[in-house]
Amino acid sequence: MSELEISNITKDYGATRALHPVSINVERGEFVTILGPSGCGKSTLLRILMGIARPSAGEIRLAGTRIDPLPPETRDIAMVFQSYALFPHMSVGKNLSFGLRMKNVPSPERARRIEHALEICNLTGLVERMPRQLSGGQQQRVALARAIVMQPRLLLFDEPLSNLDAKLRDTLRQELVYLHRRIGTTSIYVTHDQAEAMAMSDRIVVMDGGRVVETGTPLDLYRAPTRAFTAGFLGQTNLLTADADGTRARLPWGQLVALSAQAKGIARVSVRPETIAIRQDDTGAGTVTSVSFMGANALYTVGIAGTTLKVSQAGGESLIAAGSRVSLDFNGALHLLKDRELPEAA
Amino acid sequence: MSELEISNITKDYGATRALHPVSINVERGEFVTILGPSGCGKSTLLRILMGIARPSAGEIRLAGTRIDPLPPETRDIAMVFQSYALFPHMSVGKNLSFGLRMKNVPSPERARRIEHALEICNLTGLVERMPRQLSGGQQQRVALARAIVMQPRLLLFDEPLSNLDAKLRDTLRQELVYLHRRIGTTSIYVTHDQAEAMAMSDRIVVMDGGRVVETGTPLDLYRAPTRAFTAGFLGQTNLLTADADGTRARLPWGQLVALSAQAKGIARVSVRPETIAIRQDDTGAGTVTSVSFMGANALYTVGIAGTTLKVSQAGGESLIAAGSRVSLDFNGALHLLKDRELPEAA
Amino acid sequence: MAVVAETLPKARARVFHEDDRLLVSAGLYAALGLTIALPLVLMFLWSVADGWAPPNVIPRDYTLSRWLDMIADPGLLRAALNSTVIAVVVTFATALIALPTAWAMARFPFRLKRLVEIFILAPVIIPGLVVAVGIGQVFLFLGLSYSITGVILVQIVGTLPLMIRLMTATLETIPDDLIHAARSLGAGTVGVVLHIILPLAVPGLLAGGLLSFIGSFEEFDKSFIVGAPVVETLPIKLYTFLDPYSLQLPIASIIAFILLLPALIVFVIAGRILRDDLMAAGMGKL
Amino acid sequence: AETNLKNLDFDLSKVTRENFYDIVVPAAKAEGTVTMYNFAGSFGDAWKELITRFEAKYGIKVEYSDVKGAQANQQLIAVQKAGEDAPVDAYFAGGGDYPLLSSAGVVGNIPLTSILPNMDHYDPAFAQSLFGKPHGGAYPLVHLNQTAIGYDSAFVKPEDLPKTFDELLAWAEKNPMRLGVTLPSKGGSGGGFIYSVALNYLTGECRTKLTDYTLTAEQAADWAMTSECLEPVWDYYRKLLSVAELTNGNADTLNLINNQQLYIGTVWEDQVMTFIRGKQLPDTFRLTLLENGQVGSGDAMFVPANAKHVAAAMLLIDMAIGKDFQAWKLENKASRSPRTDLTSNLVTPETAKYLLPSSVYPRLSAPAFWDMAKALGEALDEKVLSQ
Amino acid sequence: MQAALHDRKIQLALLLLPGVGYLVLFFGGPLVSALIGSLRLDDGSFTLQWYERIFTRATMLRGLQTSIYYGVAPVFVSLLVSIPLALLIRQNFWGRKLFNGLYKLPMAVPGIIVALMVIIMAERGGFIDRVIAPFGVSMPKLVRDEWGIGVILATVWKQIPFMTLIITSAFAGIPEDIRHAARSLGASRLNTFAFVEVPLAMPGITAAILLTFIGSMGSYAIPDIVGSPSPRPLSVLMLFEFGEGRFAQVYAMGMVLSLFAVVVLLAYYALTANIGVNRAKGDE
Ligand SMILES: Nc1ncnc2c1ncn2[C@@H]1O[C@H](COP(=O)(O)OP(=O)(O)OP(=O)(O)O)[C@@H](O)[C@H]1O
Ligand SMILES: Nc1ncnc2c1ncn2[C@@H]1O[C@H](COP(=O)(O)OP(=O)(O)OP(=O)(O)O)[C@@H](O)[C@H]1O
Ligand SMILES: NCCCCNCCCN
Ligand SMILES: [Mg+2]
Ligand SMILES: [Mg+2]
Repeated sequence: MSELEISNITKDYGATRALHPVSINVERGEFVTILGPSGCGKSTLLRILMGIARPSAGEIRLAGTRIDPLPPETRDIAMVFQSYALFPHMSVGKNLSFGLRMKNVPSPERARRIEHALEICNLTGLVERMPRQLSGGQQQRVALARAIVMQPRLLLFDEPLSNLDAKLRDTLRQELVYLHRRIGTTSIYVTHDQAEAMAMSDRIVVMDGGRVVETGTPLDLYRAPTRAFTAGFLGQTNLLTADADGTRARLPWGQLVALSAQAKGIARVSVRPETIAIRQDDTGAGTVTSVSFMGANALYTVGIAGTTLKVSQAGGESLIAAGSRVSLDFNGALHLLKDRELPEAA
Repeated sequence: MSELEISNITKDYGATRALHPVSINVERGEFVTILGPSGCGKSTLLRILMGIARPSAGEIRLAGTRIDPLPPETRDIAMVFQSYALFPHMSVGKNLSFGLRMKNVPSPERARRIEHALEICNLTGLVERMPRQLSGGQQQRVALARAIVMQPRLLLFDEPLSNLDAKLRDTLRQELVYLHRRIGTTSIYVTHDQAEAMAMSDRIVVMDGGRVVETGTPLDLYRAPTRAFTAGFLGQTNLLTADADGTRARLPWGQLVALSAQAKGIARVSVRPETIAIRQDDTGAGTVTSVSFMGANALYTVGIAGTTLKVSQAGGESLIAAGSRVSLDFNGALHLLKDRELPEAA
Repeated sequence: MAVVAETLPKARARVFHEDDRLLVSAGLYAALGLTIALPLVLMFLWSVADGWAPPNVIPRDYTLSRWLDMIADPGLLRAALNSTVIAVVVTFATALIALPTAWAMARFPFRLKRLVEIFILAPVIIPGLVVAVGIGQVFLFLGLSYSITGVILVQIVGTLPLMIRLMTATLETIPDDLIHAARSLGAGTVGVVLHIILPLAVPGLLAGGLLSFIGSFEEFDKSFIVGAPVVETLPIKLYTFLDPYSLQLPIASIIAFILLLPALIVFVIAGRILRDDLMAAGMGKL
Repeated sequence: AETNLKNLDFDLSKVTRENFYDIVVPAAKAEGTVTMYNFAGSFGDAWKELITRFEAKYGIKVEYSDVKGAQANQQLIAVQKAGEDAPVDAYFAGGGDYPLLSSAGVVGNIPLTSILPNMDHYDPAFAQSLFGKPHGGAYPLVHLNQTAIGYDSAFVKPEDLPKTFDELLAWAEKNPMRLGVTLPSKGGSGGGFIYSVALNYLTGECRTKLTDYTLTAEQAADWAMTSECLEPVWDYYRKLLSVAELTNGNADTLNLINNQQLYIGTVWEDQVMTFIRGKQLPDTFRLTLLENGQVGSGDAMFVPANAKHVAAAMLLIDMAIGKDFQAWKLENKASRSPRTDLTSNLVTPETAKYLLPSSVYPRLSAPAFWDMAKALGEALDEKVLSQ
Repeated sequence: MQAALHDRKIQLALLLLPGVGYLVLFFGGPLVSALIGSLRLDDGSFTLQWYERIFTRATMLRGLQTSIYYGVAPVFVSLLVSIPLALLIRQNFWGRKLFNGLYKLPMAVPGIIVALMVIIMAERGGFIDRVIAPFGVSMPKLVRDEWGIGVILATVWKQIPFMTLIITSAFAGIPEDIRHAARSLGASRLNTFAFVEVPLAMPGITAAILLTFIGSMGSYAIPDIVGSPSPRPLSVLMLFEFGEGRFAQVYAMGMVLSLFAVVVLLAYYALTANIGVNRAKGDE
């Protein structure tokens, strides 16, 4: 029995179906990210878990108990909102004690838990402040502290970092990971940022159009996605069709590469830009059409054999100028996609 | 004579100085990015260029003519706002024709230019739509089209992509680069996103606290920053002090490395995570304290000789587990920073 | 099994359900019927009742003669026409006067703003009678008494505060960037006002215009003291019949209807275009 | 008398009852129009009747306005002060307003009662002075009214009908909250009633003071507020109001009677007729007067000193006091006439039962003294109601 | 000239001029003349007698109390109706849009007509009385009654839409997430309402309270018609004084009423100063 069992949850808003039957199991202590583009139903699912929206069908069990009919305040779940949703009329301390008072936690215990949460979230000294007197990052941490002070069975995060700027997002992402490691609360984290998902999660659930597309560890999903959607959404990729002759397939520039699994005929594969080596070569078959310097690496687009490929060059000490002829080289195994067709553009 | 000459512009808001004398030259057709953290004065500078704020001192010349005393409507400058600032009561077509009508461009010419702008910005078919009927990305493109339809001498962008989600930001960033290549208008682009700045610009002006810190091409600034601030703001880095003996310096793990310039005593250097090679080594001096899988690479923090270093491993086919002992190896030349001190944390 | 059955229904009952919707509807509309529709219907019955004494719950005999008498009065039409013309002029003039000031209130930070705000609110606070009597004396001196111009001028004192407040609330919602964008696209001050500010101020202008129109159409105290009986508006013409000391229910009911009908019609029509948040911001925020 | 009229277009001093029409009619026609104010809400239909007749006879257009007495008075005073022309030529105004209007110089000095042909049967009691204040004929009443006790005979048996103020109090004590007394400051039937109570209970010097018409409004107010004389009045009211309903106006009292909540109330005779005709009172409603008298009054029509159409105004007033119109008014509005040749005998029996019976009227009609009544009303508020 | 127009201070003055100037001229002027008038005898000499009358006459003193009572009591009753109503109409019930337009109708009904309706409906022997008479019950006294219930009913009837409109907006201004956050932290609906929603809607609610208080304290048609003949509120007494032509007294009473309203307003500002946010935006 998993800690959280989401079984065949659907949600209809009038005629539109926001969630097709969705089933997800989360183990105790796991940090699971739900990743998907805007509008794919991530928030809807979280809200159903929290109890502030009701499912049209399906059931949810937390630690074996069915919770979907329960009102939110009885669910033992806490949530960190994208907007933080701090109570603007309460100080940081009051925000933190609110939930404990609602659950009638006795005063000394309350003080102890608040103290602890403040410390964990680096908020000591800010107890008296009002939310509007805090920076975005501090507000974010208060929202987090307010949730963990409840010591819930399940923690939900709805894109909690998306309102922060890049630098701060990086810092807080790190802090969140440490925090989870420390308190170990089972967590579901919603985001549309693949970097965030990969950096933080034990497991990623990829969603699209109200459906679960694929589930796996960040590594598995990045390296061996089985769906074009996953491949394209988790980082950059080249979605290609290759002629397979059983164990090997031919890439557009003619190279023959081993397949991870047997296939014959048209094989659909995803080739990551960083798995292709690029080399300036006046007799090469490809032409660089653009170069983007990204700091730690350079990103090229290369026209070759009628297709355009993205190629990433780590370090990129010496950039290859646009217009140069290049030759490409893939090494590794090709992972087959299970989609029937590839999308028009990645 | 540069196309745009910004000379000693200062701006005071009451007692606070938002801009210390700032001077920047921009060449004809150049795409210059102003990069800096929130509140460093980027928008203030843009607003002064546009004419919607007035400088406290200094002067601005565009194509040789002094423009700072002119009202905005007579400057040949167009701006793309962070909030898009589309006129909500006008259709896409009306938004685009507004400026042309204000400048009394005759009707057939108007139609031609709008047609062209729509096409360039991939907006054909949306002329009749109202702004609220467009997605964020589409709104962004309309804002852009509205600016370029004016065929201004100078285009200003104030964080035009910051309200979009990661995936869309990538796409539009690309489109903007292509567009600039096509129309060639001199452009100033403001952002606090270093990846954006590096991927797009001919030249980056790094600002901090109302001052220009450093100026240079993305490559130069990334590889050989002269300020700790630049090094830290453009991508990840390790800011270290090293003992220099003239031509070489000793890194924390003992390795002796050549310096790009002569130095003696305490040398301040910036070491990029991707320039350090990491290798699992049971006898190594370092210990991995955390691992983040980032897709195309893995990011480690390594404790070594009393300091904590960030190390990036490209590809990262086989991740090194946290807790493992590792040895590090830097190869390349160390670039000296010219700061007196290093900041506490990068 | 039994445990589940026990907890489920209780939890379900706590949320707003499809069935409650009808109940809420029924309750609200019943309340509306009893508190608004019923009094109006009864008032109408009084206006056509030919005697209505206890124990009759509804009148036994009816007559239209009072209505006919009332409507036959040519003065009524003249007063209605006066009222309409005055209300239209007042509405436009109020908007015109209010706009620049509202712009300043919405857009300029300045030190005495609170004070100016209170001053603009003051006509709502000070009893109209005091202002009217004071203004009556001044107007007599200026030769504005008993003229349509005088009535219009004095009514604007009453309509201006709300219009300024509503317009301020509306103009506050226009992002600075829109104006900057317009200027960067070559629009001067006139262009910005004409093409950006005015169109975007329309919701506020509608709300303020509507309230000004009704406010003017119904205004009694000030118009009466400044204009009556030389300038007769509908309320001036009709309030004599509503004199509390000699008020006859049948006639008062007719008058009430004549006074109310235009306002009600305008209100119902305008209910669709009025934006609650703007109204609230203009009227409620202090 | 020397004239204070500002816009005379004919020689007023030459006008006599005999040559009136010869001089005034041409002058009035030359003026072409005449503006009239009516202060009494319930009199609109009567004036409409008069105007129809007037316009038909003389071809002079009447601009008619209903006004509020208090405001119109203030308006005329202000206009007079400002030296402008009056907006009105013939003003039907409250009888009690004469002291206010005359002291402000608003009333045009025209001896109307001496020169209007239709005033040849005018009651001498009102011809030269009104309630003790001389007006030289300039402020003639054109309508008399009477405060009274009204009752629903369906509930009050003839043998129980109070005939004196003491009996009224006794009746009220026996029938709590069935008697309605109009608050003096909110309706003349209440003001008339309090003055009548005072007339009933005051004697000797106190009564002399009470009926001293030379007192100004302020003097009356002072006396009412301070004099011991009025103790019996306050005492009567204290007892009465503990068992009676104090109402918010004449109409309020009548409305409660129509609702069968009150059986007896203080009323105006003419207003009762209006309500009867409008079926707002039961046809069992009857009137009476109490012994020692109840206040009778009247309202005047005058020409303001700065009126623009003096001749036409005089002509209109002349027709208003004409026997035909006065008879019509009595029959339809229970408006009594200051003409000595017009009595209730001329009224149809159907109307007569709603008028005061001739056994009490005019026998028990006492002249009004509105400044004093008002003073008593304010003192009542202060001494009884607010304690 | 051009330069002058660029000066922010001059721009501000020019923009404020139409509205503020108008009010100074046609409102401030008469007000000042009223103030002066309230301090003068007929012969022009200074006096406080008109104010003295207000504070020494029992009728006037009780009138002032009554004014305050007629200002305060309806506000409480309106709140009792408006808050639940505001909560109900934000639900998604059938016919909501129509209701939203209809419930505001009383805002367009003049006070005197409201008073008329009360007489028709609630007067003893009136409509309701007649309806319930067959059941052997009768209406309590609601018109002319000592507690001014008729006045309160009529005033409340007129106030409710206004209050509800403002309170609805105040509640609508609270982000949904905040409510959800409270629920997720274990607060029941009721607790969420009491500890989160009400405090957050408070600025809107207090503003509504203040404006309705000021409005009903100064109204006279309703208390004049359905109020008790004694005591009468200052506003009604003021009208009476106007009828008597005692303008100085009218002015003095108006000043006292206004002063009271202004003091309440200022007290409100003082109390809420720390909550208030400066709404002004500035740019060049
Ligand atoms: N209250 C609602 N009524 C109708 N449709 C809704 C409602 N809430 C959400 N939806 C629809 O359901 C779908 C899923 O929405 P949801 O908010 O769950 O997306 P999301 O994945 O959280 O997106 P984002 O990343 O933009 O937050 C969308 O198509 C949305 O338009
Ligand atoms: N109107 C103003 N009045 C006072 N200070 C201002 C004003 N506008 C900007 N500032 C201050 O000037 C400084 C620079 O602000 P600016 O908006 O130019 O920063 P920025 O670099 O654009 O930041 P961001 O990335 O957050 O947009 C800040 O400290 C800001 O607080
Ligand atoms: N809507 C305002 C209603 C004012 C009524 N005034 C009546 C005055 C009677 N003298
Ligand atoms: Mg979402
Ligand atoms: Mg900015």
